[in-house]
Amino acid sequence: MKVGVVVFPGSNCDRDMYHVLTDVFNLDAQYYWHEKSLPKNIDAVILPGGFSYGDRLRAGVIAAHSPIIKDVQKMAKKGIPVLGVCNGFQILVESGLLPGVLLKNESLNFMCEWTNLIVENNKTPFTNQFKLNQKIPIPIANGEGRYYVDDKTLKELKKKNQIVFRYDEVVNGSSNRIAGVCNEDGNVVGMMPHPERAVESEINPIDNKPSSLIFESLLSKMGVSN
Amino acid sequence: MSLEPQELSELKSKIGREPTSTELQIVAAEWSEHCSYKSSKRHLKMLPMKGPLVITEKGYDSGVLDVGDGYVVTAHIESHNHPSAVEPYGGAATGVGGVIRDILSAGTRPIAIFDGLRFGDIEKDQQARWLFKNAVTGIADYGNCLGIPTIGGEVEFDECYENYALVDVAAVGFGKKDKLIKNHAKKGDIVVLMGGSTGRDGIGGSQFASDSLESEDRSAVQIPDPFIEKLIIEAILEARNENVIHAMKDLGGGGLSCAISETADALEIGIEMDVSKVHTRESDMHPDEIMVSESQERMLIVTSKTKFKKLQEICKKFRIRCSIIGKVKSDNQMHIKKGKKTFAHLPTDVVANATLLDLPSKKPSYLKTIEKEKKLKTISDYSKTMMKLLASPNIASKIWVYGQYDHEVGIRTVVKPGRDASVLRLDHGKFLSVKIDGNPKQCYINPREGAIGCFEEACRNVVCTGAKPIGMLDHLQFGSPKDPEIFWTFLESLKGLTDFAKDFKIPCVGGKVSLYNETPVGPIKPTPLIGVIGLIDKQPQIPQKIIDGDYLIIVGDTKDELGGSEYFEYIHKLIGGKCPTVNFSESKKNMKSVLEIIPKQLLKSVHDCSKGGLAVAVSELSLNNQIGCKVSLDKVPGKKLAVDRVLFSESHSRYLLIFDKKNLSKVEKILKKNKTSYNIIGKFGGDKIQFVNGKKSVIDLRVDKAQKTWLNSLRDLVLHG
Amino acid sequence: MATYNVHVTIENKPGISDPEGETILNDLVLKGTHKTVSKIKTAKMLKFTIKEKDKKTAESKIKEICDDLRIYNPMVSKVTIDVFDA
Amino acid sequence: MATYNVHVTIENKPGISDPEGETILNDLVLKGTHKTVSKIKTAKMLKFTIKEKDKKTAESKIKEICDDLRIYNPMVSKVTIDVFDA
Ligand SMILES: Nc1ncnc2c1ncn2[C@@H]1O[C@H](COP(=O)(O)OP(=O)(O)O)[C@@H](O)[C@H]1O
Ligand SMILES: [Mg+2]
Repeated sequence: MKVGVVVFPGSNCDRDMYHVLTDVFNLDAQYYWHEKSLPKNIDAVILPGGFSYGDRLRAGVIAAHSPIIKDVQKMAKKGIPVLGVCNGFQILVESGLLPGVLLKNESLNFMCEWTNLIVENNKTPFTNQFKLNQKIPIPIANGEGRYYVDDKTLKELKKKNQIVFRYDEVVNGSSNRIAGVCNEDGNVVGMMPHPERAVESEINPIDNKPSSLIFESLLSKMGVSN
Repeated sequence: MSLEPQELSELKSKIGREPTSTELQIVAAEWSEHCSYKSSKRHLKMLPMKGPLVITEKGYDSGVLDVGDGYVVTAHIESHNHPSAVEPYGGAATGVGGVIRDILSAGTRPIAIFDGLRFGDIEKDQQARWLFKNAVTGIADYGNCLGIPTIGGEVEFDECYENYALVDVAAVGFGKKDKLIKNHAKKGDIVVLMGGSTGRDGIGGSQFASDSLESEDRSAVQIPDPFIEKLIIEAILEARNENVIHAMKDLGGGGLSCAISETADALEIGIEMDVSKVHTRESDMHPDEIMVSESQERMLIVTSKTKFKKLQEICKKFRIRCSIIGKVKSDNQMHIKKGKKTFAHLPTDVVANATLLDLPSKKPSYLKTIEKEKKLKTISDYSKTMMKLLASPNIASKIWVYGQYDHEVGIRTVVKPGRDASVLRLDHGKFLSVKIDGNPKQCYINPREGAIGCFEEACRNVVCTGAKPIGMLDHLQFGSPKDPEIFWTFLESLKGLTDFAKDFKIPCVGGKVSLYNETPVGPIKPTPLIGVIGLIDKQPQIPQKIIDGDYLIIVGDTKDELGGSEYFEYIHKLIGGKCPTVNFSESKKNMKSVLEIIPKQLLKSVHDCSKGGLAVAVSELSLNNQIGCKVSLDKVPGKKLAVDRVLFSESHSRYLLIFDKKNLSKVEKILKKNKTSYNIIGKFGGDKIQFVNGKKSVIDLRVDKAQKTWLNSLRDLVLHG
Repeated sequence: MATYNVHVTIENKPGISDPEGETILNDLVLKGTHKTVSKIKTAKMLKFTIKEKDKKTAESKIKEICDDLRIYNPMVSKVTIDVFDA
Repeated sequence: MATYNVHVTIENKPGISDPEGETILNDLVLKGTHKTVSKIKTAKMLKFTIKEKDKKTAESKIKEICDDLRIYNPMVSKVTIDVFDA
């Protein structure tokens, strides 16, 4: 199956994501520069982390106007799985593909640390291999990672099962400890933590299996066995 | 910016005429201490620079080490002290940018950043707190945006840096040997400037770095733009892959003046350049300003006319500007024009090679008495002392600092910051271990032994991860070299480093000298900073969880060496005493034993003793693992000493080995075989950190309480004063 | 056509917390001797230079840019636009 | 005693580059259809609420706070202070 990794000026986790997709999960991954268009036959799209346009104005907002986003929007509508990680999540939010907004962390600092996620929705293409409430040890690395929605939207998110991941503990002050959400259809998922940094035991000091399920979920959704 | 009178007459006699104003600016920039190393160069030659793994190539700004299987590692170190002292955010950030471009110049991808930070007493001094906080944010914002992990460093506070800051940044790169840029150029090649626009910011910067802060030119502030730098990195690496770069140099101190003259001199060519082709930020810039501007995020590239098209395409993709500013000639001259008009026309060897000085040196008089110890006040409760030390800014956990740095990006970081050296995995199955260390408190008391100690400490940290040291970077930071006493301390440090490097066969692969580090109240303490690069062939020593019943062995003797220790300086406010010295043969023996045990996978953790001595080193293990320990001070090898000396002496060459009891005989076998001095000094378990002397309790602390203090005190100090 | 300076101030809507302002107030200002300050709010400003036929067009144009390009996120922030002759 | 709103605008001094403003201009605004904008400069604003006996005292007090607490670095930034009745 073909996975597109979208690269914006300033993306910096694109190569990490590509490595994980190809070397760890044997997927056919391909980079797509933000000015290019996505091919019709693509099976999944990933927006990796980084600092697109240097996080200027607001993280993700300038990249959200990139030409390729129109294609991502089309793919999303067609039900193709789309994952945004960290800056990728911020871009999805700023381009209206996902609800909410990501604000500066409560500490006002960039935070790089390991934390635990809780799986709240195991129906998405990136979480179907998890048990509900399963824990994932995973690192975060962001300055604007505090997910915010107003109370009304939060109720909606809960009702429509759009909260995908929550932090096990208070990390950055995000609403309802939300770390990742999906769209109403469930095929577009955004998350602040970095799964690509946690799937190899060599660099994961805790346990690399839970994070790996994020990619294995995608494989299973596509009917590929790894 | 100006030349000294004798330099001016020298220039005149060399070129046989009056220099133009542009020529004066160019030569003043290039002959500044910062660019020419005129005070230090003659002496730096003593350092061993060659070794079986060292690859030398003309015109490299970074050291290159062959790590096998067709791969190379590059490394470099830089400081940005003067700018950081007045604009800590921008100064620290642009410091990162500069050293990264040095790594890039060789054609390798930067894969890690290290930062060594020094400020005044943040407990008392609000200015020091402001400098510290903003320097850390500057490094974080720049490195994080680039997506290069900052994986190690150190932070130290000392009154000698009052109203000042030392911000040192080291970087490591990785690449294929056959993709290294082999700097070369031939007549007809073109000279291209790529990256950000040239503006007035930073004018006079390198001169500024060589002047003391009082007389500084306060307009020399550089605004960091990490986004452009990131695009430059990707563009250059793509251009490298397309083989369109003949030679390359980053623009650092001295701007175009230095980059043009040094490139031409190194490649033995001439360069004719037109300032009107430089893309400038403001339209009314004078040629002199263009030549000496230190605007950041710019690279100079030599390529051929035919390859330029491809380079241009790549730059366009990454939305960065590139302009042809000149051409390569064969006359060994730098010829600076604006349109048809000549502004400077000088032989490159004259510009690039300032006359080296041979400055006088004299042993400082303070050293005569400094090793004499004053009587210490008696301490009744060592638990309290210990808590005080754990909360002290120099010993408290630096998590507030490295927690703001993305140390995971690039997915190479195997051993993360917070331990000893950090470890990166490389693409061919090997691992790289790096640490930087300095110790001005000890270097002040004994410039030679102190410098050797920094070198050994960096080696020790790397050895703790199972790596063999393969290269060293040195950064020599001192006050004004015109003061013979300061210059003497510089020479002593350098000689010490040279002796150690030769004896241990660790080549120096790069370095930097930063002089004129003077604060309003005087020179800084001698502050050499040493980076050591280690290589691990198979498996690094990754810290494993220490559990109940694990054994603790100390390798190496504890001596009566408390001069410059945190115990003397922080607890007793005493500057003086005997500086720890490294016994070379003992040091080698201990390294050898540790490096022999680690690959056998017998150990859970290895940690060295450094700041705060044995007491702090053991506590760090307890706090990192949230488990208690009980240590018998009477078992510690070495001559019999008073308990406080055993606890807090900062003797070198000491390692703590932690392992499951069942491995004891195997561990001991190797230690005995190598005739290493060691002893089993304790066990882990329980929820208290306990030091006993015979039956007598000396220290008794609750782990949870101590951990809270150790982890949070630095943050609390920065945020809440 | 005339040139105008247009200042766009982006700040949090009422009810959305401003940790930065609070931190400056509590950790810097109130720690010192400046007890008469009761509140600090942070905002971001963009100063546009724009050429339009009149002040009103300049303002409406900038308003359009702010909305179209999401210069501010309407979920949490609001903008104020002030036009000045250059 | 009266309450004042004091706006402190912090921006880079003239001649010092403003990479954020440039990126917003070139990569966002000019990429769209809004070609009449020729420049964008970013600034940061702090809005203080302060109680002082008069406008002048409020202004000088805020100036003092900004300098003392190093709210901005005079080497790179300049501040503008505007006082309004609350
Ligand atoms: N400025 C910094 N940046 C990044 N990491 C740091 C910094 N300061 C300290 N660290 C990390 O914290 C740990 C402890 O540092 P230090 O006390 O200097 O170690 P050691 O005593 O082993 O030399 C190391 O892993 C080091 O890399
Ligand atoms: Mg250590």
